[in-house]
Amino acid sequence: MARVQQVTAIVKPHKLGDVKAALQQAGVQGMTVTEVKGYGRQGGHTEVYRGAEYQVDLVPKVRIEVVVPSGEADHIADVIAGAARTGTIGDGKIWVTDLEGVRRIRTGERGADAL
Amino acid sequence: MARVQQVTAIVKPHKLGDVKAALQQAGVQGMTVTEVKGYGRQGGHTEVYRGAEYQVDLVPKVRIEVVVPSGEADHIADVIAGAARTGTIGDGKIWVTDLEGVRRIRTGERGADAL
Amino acid sequence: MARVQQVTAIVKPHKLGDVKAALQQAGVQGMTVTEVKGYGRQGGHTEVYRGAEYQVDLVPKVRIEVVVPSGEADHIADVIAGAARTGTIGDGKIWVTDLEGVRRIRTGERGADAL
Amino acid sequence: MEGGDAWVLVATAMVLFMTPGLALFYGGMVRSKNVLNMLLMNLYCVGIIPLLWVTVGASLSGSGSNGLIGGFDNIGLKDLDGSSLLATAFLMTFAAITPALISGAVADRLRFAAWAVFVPLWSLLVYVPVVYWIYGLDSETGDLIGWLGARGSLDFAGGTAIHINAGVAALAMVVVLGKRAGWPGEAMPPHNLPLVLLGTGILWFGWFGFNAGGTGLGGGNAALGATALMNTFLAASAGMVAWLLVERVKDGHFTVLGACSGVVAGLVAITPAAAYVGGLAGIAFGAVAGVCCYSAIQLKYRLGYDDSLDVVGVHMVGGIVGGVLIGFFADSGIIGGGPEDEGLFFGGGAELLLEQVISIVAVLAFSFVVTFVLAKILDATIGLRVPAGDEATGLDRAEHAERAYGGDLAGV
Amino acid sequence: MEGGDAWVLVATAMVLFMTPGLALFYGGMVRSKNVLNMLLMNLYCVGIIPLLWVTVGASLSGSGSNGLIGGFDNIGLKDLDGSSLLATAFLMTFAAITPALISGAVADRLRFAAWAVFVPLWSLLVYVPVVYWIYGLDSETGDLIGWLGARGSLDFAGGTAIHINAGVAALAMVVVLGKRAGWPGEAMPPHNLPLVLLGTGILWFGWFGFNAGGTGLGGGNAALGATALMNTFLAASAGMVAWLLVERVKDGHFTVLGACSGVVAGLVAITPAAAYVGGLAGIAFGAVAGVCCYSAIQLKYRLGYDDSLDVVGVHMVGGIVGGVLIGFFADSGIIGGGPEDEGLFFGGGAELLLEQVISIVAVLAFSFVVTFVLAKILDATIGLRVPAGDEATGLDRAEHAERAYGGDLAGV
Amino acid sequence: MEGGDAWVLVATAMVLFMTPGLALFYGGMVRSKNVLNMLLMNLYCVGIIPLLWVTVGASLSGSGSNGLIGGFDNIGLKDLDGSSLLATAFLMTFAAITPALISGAVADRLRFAAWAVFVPLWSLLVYVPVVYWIYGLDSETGDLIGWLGARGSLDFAGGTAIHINAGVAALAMVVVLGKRAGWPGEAMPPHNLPLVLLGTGILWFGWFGFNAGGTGLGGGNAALGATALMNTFLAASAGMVAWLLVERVKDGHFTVLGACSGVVAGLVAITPAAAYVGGLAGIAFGAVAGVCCYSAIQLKYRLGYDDSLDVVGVHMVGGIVGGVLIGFFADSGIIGGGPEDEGLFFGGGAELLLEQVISIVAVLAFSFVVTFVLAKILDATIGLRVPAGDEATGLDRAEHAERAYGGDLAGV
Ligand SMILES: Nc1ncnc2c1ncn2[C@@H]1O[C@H](COP(=O)(O)OP(=O)(O)O)[C@@H](O)[C@H]1O
Ligand SMILES: Nc1ncnc2c1ncn2[C@@H]1O[C@H](COP(=O)(O)OP(=O)(O)O)[C@@H](O)[C@H]1O
Ligand SMILES: Nc1ncnc2c1ncn2[C@@H]1O[C@H](COP(=O)(O)OP(=O)(O)O)[C@@H](O)[C@H]1O
Repeated sequence: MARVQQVTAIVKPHKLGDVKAALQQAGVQGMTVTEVKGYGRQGGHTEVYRGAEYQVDLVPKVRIEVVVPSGEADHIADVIAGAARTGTIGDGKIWVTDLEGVRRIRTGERGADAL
Repeated sequence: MARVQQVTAIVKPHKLGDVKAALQQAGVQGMTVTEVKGYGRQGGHTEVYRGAEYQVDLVPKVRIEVVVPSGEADHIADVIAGAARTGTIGDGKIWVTDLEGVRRIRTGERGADAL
Repeated sequence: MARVQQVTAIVKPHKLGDVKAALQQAGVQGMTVTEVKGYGRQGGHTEVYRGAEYQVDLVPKVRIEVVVPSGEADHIADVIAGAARTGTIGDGKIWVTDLEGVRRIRTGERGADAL
Repeated sequence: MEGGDAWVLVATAMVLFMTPGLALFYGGMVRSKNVLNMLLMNLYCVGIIPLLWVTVGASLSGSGSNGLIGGFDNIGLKDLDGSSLLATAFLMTFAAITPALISGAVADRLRFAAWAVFVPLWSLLVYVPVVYWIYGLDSETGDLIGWLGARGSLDFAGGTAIHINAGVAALAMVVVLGKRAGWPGEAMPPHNLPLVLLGTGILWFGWFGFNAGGTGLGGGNAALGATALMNTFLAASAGMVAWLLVERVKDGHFTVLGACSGVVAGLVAITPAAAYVGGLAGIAFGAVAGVCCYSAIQLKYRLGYDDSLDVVGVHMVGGIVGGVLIGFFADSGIIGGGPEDEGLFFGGGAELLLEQVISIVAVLAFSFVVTFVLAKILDATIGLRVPAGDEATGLDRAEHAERAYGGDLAGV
Repeated sequence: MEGGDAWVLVATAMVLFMTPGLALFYGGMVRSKNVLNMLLMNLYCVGIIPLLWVTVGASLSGSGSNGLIGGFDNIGLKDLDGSSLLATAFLMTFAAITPALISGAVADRLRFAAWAVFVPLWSLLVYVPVVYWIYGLDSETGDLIGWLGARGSLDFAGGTAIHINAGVAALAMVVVLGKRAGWPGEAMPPHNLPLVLLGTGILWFGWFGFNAGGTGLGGGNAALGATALMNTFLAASAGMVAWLLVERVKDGHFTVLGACSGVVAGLVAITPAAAYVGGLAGIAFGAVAGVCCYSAIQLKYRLGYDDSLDVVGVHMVGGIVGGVLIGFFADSGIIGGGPEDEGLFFGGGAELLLEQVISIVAVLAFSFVVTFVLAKILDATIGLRVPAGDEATGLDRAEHAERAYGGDLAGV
Repeated sequence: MEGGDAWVLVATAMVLFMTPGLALFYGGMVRSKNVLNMLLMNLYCVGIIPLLWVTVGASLSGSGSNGLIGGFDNIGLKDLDGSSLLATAFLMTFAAITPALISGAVADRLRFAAWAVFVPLWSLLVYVPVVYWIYGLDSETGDLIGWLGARGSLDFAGGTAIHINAGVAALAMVVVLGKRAGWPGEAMPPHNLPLVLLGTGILWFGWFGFNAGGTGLGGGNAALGATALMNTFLAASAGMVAWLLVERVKDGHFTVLGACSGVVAGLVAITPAAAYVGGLAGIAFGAVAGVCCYSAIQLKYRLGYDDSLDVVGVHMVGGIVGGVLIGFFADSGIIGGGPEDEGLFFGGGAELLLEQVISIVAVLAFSFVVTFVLAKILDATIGLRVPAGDEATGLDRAEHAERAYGGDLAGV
């Protein structure tokens, strides 16, 4: 059974600050953030250049990765969901993956100690 | 047994449009896209600045993540591969990961319903 | 049992060159790199614009993904850790995930052959 | 062609160039999702204002027979000889950039449709009268007739007419418009500081034409041109150095944004005085402005108005600094004039200083009130503010259906 | 030094600055993988053309004894006095920017080696004769001798000689070169609109020198300079506002790209007319150009030619608009001239309009045919088109071994 | 106002604009984590140097009674008439950009505090005396009295005084400062080549003022202005084409960075000669400089000094090329002068060439030695180099608490 899990969340960019604050509050010590683009039900938008209209399906999103001790994944997902929710379409997804293990590069610590 | 899986694909940037269209056709409702750089057999290229040549090994790629119901992962991988293939070196990889679960932030729906 | 695994490493941007060289040396044929931002113990920094100070918590990091045959994941993690370590806080994390499978888009090869 | 004509032709091009420069200066400071909106707010001013200016603005602000507003003698460029036409083109660039200055304050949240209507109305209702008050000439005698100019206040290139005027209008606008979502808690750092530096460079370059270009009118006066140029140069330099020193002491760092801000602060302050002071006075104007503007900017956090890019702190305050310092540094030996044109440090009494203060207060009050009312009316009719969702998305996409920067995936 | 000399010295610098400005204007519009190629296509023109110009171009396009091509009297700058040397330098900037205009049409797919050869050949075979036809002087009498100029068509600063000429050459090039892979299905949005705005600002600034700089030659004429400047200014403003209105109605949004495009359209249209029209005519030129160029651009989708950045729609069409409107708005009271220099609205007959049309058609036909043949020859020899793989990779990496933007990882 | 006055007013603005241009030219070439530091190093020079210049620099470098250093007659702008004031403002822009040139060499690793002190000290200890040596006038007679100028060497706009001087000072600085971490093994490609092109465009534009602006002083000489302009233009073009050809042959590609570098190399080389040569000589200066500078740059890898952005290879070497070629191409028919002002190709003997070499060697030696000592002293006191951690982090964040580019997440 995996001792650590990865919580991956796709959220709206302007909610990142709130999510970060909520995670800090929840005692999470670290996370990794990527600027991504999402395609989904939210739909994209139209851009127009010199009269030519383009449908742009990809909208800016932020991908958050947090590695946590297995037991906490669900709680952390709750925390993220709570902070990222605006109630409008496109709020994003959260998923959880089992990890085989994690280590801290600096010290070589493993498992939950590495977090 | 996992009910949802993540299909991760690394493809050439100019094939993203085709992959997106193929996924839409295949009924996929969402995906997340990241601009990445890849190192692989394709090799990089040479840049030259004022006579100084540099070997640049990393080439632009696009990373596509699609979370799907477990049963469909292989089919979705086929769809992506079909759309992204140019037959030349550097076309990329696709891999599949089991997920512990997925939820939709907006509604809290879980599993395949969240997609 | 998974035949391939994914090693994910978060490292300092200026160590990427060293990590790439070390992986090449170790015989790794490919990897995928993403520019990300990390929040962690390292802490952020302060920025100041016209007298207004802002605490910026996210610092630039690089995310490296390497898919490897299962047996090699630990060794590869060692290689990355060795090359990325500076001994100072913020050196980053490495984690390993089991994959259900991997394929090469160009040829359709699967498993370790796809790498 | 006289040398003066050549100089005014070039100066017109230089001041025209300032508006795109201002667009980039401001555009670099906003977040990347709002940069196009900022660029267009500025560029639009050099689109609509010239059309207004040649039809009525130039005439109404030029000459007349009372102290408050000019006449219709020159509407539609009627009856202008070559040299008046050149002067009209030159002054048109000033008319265009003045409302553009305001855009910095309302960044990130104003509906473009409201801006499109605001700019010509504001120009007509506020800018045109104020310019007439300060520079308006008697259509018979050619003497100053605008009530502020006639009383004796000095404003060479538009410290009061342009910078104080636009600065206080910016304040009125943001009072009506309200704060940006997230301000001041959320950090909103500049998205592209090299653009800010570029804009600063263009502004500085153009400001030589702005402040010294007028010395080419009517044949031109080379010595006065040299003085105006030197003053402008020194004030910009001193403004930069002063700002860098203050921020080094207060915040611990020398910054690019600080250096650029100091340049602009110094340039604003010397604008009214460019041809009225001599020697090293430009250094004093720049240094005082650098310090005062830096300090003034901090007020917005205390007073709670969200002047996004510090139009009030830099233009209103910098303009006041320059206008007041004229009361001390004006030297009638430079441009010629009587004892009433001398500052306290150059043998004059307090009269000039008093006139400067009257002029400043009059413009502050008039511009604030009219702008405030105009903003309220626009808010009630068109609506000043974009919907909250659009503000979060960013105005470029929501208002203009464009994106500033497209990466490799922009077309998907 | 006369004022006129000073003005031409500066105007030369201003027009020189337009080519980097054009590079940025175009460069911001292409995708990020091709921006360096675009920049270099433009910059190269101010490298190679001056060398050609001083050796033979200036002489062949300057004066001669027949209506078709000039002589060799001034090759290698031979026998030029100071004032002719100044004029040669000024006109050199026009020669340089003309082929650069074409680069926008062929963006994203032309081999740079082909461009490197095309530019001097096209300049020699197309630009030099066309300039002579319109501006060529009799080496004995100094009268207009080029067959179009002598017939009486008017083109003050190069509407026909430069914009129509380059615009139709662009059309010929893209007909031979073919469409970009993916066009028109795939969206190819501009990668950096702030660069486009910056380029627009530089172009506008420089265009004051382009259109009014000639009024400084031979001592200079200040009133004419003022008129040319005012016309240029108003046309740019009106072009912007017209384009913004059209796109607001048609597409629902005001855009930065639209505003910038309108500015350039207005500037193109007023170019041939800058010193031939007066009053508010500049507004008419700009407004008509804004509407016509917007509409003309849409044709490429219907007709199926891939003019990447709308050189045909803006420069060819804008130039035609300006050339034709001269037939209506020309006012011989401005620059002096006889009844044959008057447009329909100013007491003239249809002769001038007819000459304008003849001149336009002649240049359209000549430039298209010669450019088409030249393009075919280059295609058969050097090859015009990059390999498909290079087009997908992007020309910056494939052709120039460079990248425009390097992030933190650029060196790995 | 004379035409010459107008030209100098504009030229002052143009040369002022070059420093932000240089900031962008250099800023685009560094890595994105150090761009603000580069911009500020440059901008700071137009902040601090004018303050120094008007207080003592202009006086000490202007006129005096010995061959080595000027007097205190004009400190604080004392006793300057309008035309001297204009000349002082014009020359102030040269004083400002000279130390800015050095910044390219020390990129990515110099403490800003050290730079802040270095710039005024270097200007006073190196720039001011060297300028006096070459251009210093006898305060009684008005004749050249500086020991190099009096001997007869020629340097029209600052090839030796500015480019060689700054170039060799850059060498001294990097010798003391040491290499960047990772150099030369690690690739450090330019982070923003469009900025480099923009900077090049601004520099080229401004350089017309730099090289030809002086022809407007004292009433102005139009023919000389035309010659200086044409020479400058041709050298830039030829420099670009030469560099492109060399790199095509050696490296297989035409590059944007190469084209821009060639432009600057050509401009540097023609600087000392702008008003001393005629005909097509500008092409020779540019072409030789393009080839020599390209080659010279490669030396740094062989000799192991880390001149980050090739200040030595472009400015020192380009300046030497220009200074030496004067000995061959100088034509006393251009500006007037005796046989001692003629180069080998124009009837002169080797005297001029000899004087050119003496002048170059003197400046190379003096500037290197004094700069070296100054650098050593600063290193021992303030410390020249940022901590290794700051170098890895990047100077923008570490030294200036700013970031050049902020994405959507910049504020979190
Ligand atoms: N199947 C999926 N796989 C991966 N990412 C997805 C998937 N579906 C949606 N996303 C991501 O989640 C974001 C929000 O999804 P969307 O369907 O627009 O709204 P919502 O989650 O509110 O229903 C998308 O922009 C995309 O980044
Ligand atoms: N072992 C690996 N782990 C992660 N990503 C890989 C790996 N190998 C290749 N990649 C990614 O796939 C891309 C294509 O791989 P490459 O070997 O160049 O071509 P191909 O897949 O056609 O053999 C690479 O650029 C890289 O992004
Ligand atoms: N729990 C976590 N989940 C995901 N990424 C993390 C986590 N903790 C840290 N990281 C990543 O690792 C980086 C380094 O972590 P940090 O705590 O600063 O230093 P160290 O690993 O040396 O203790 C962070 O910037 C972040 O990108």
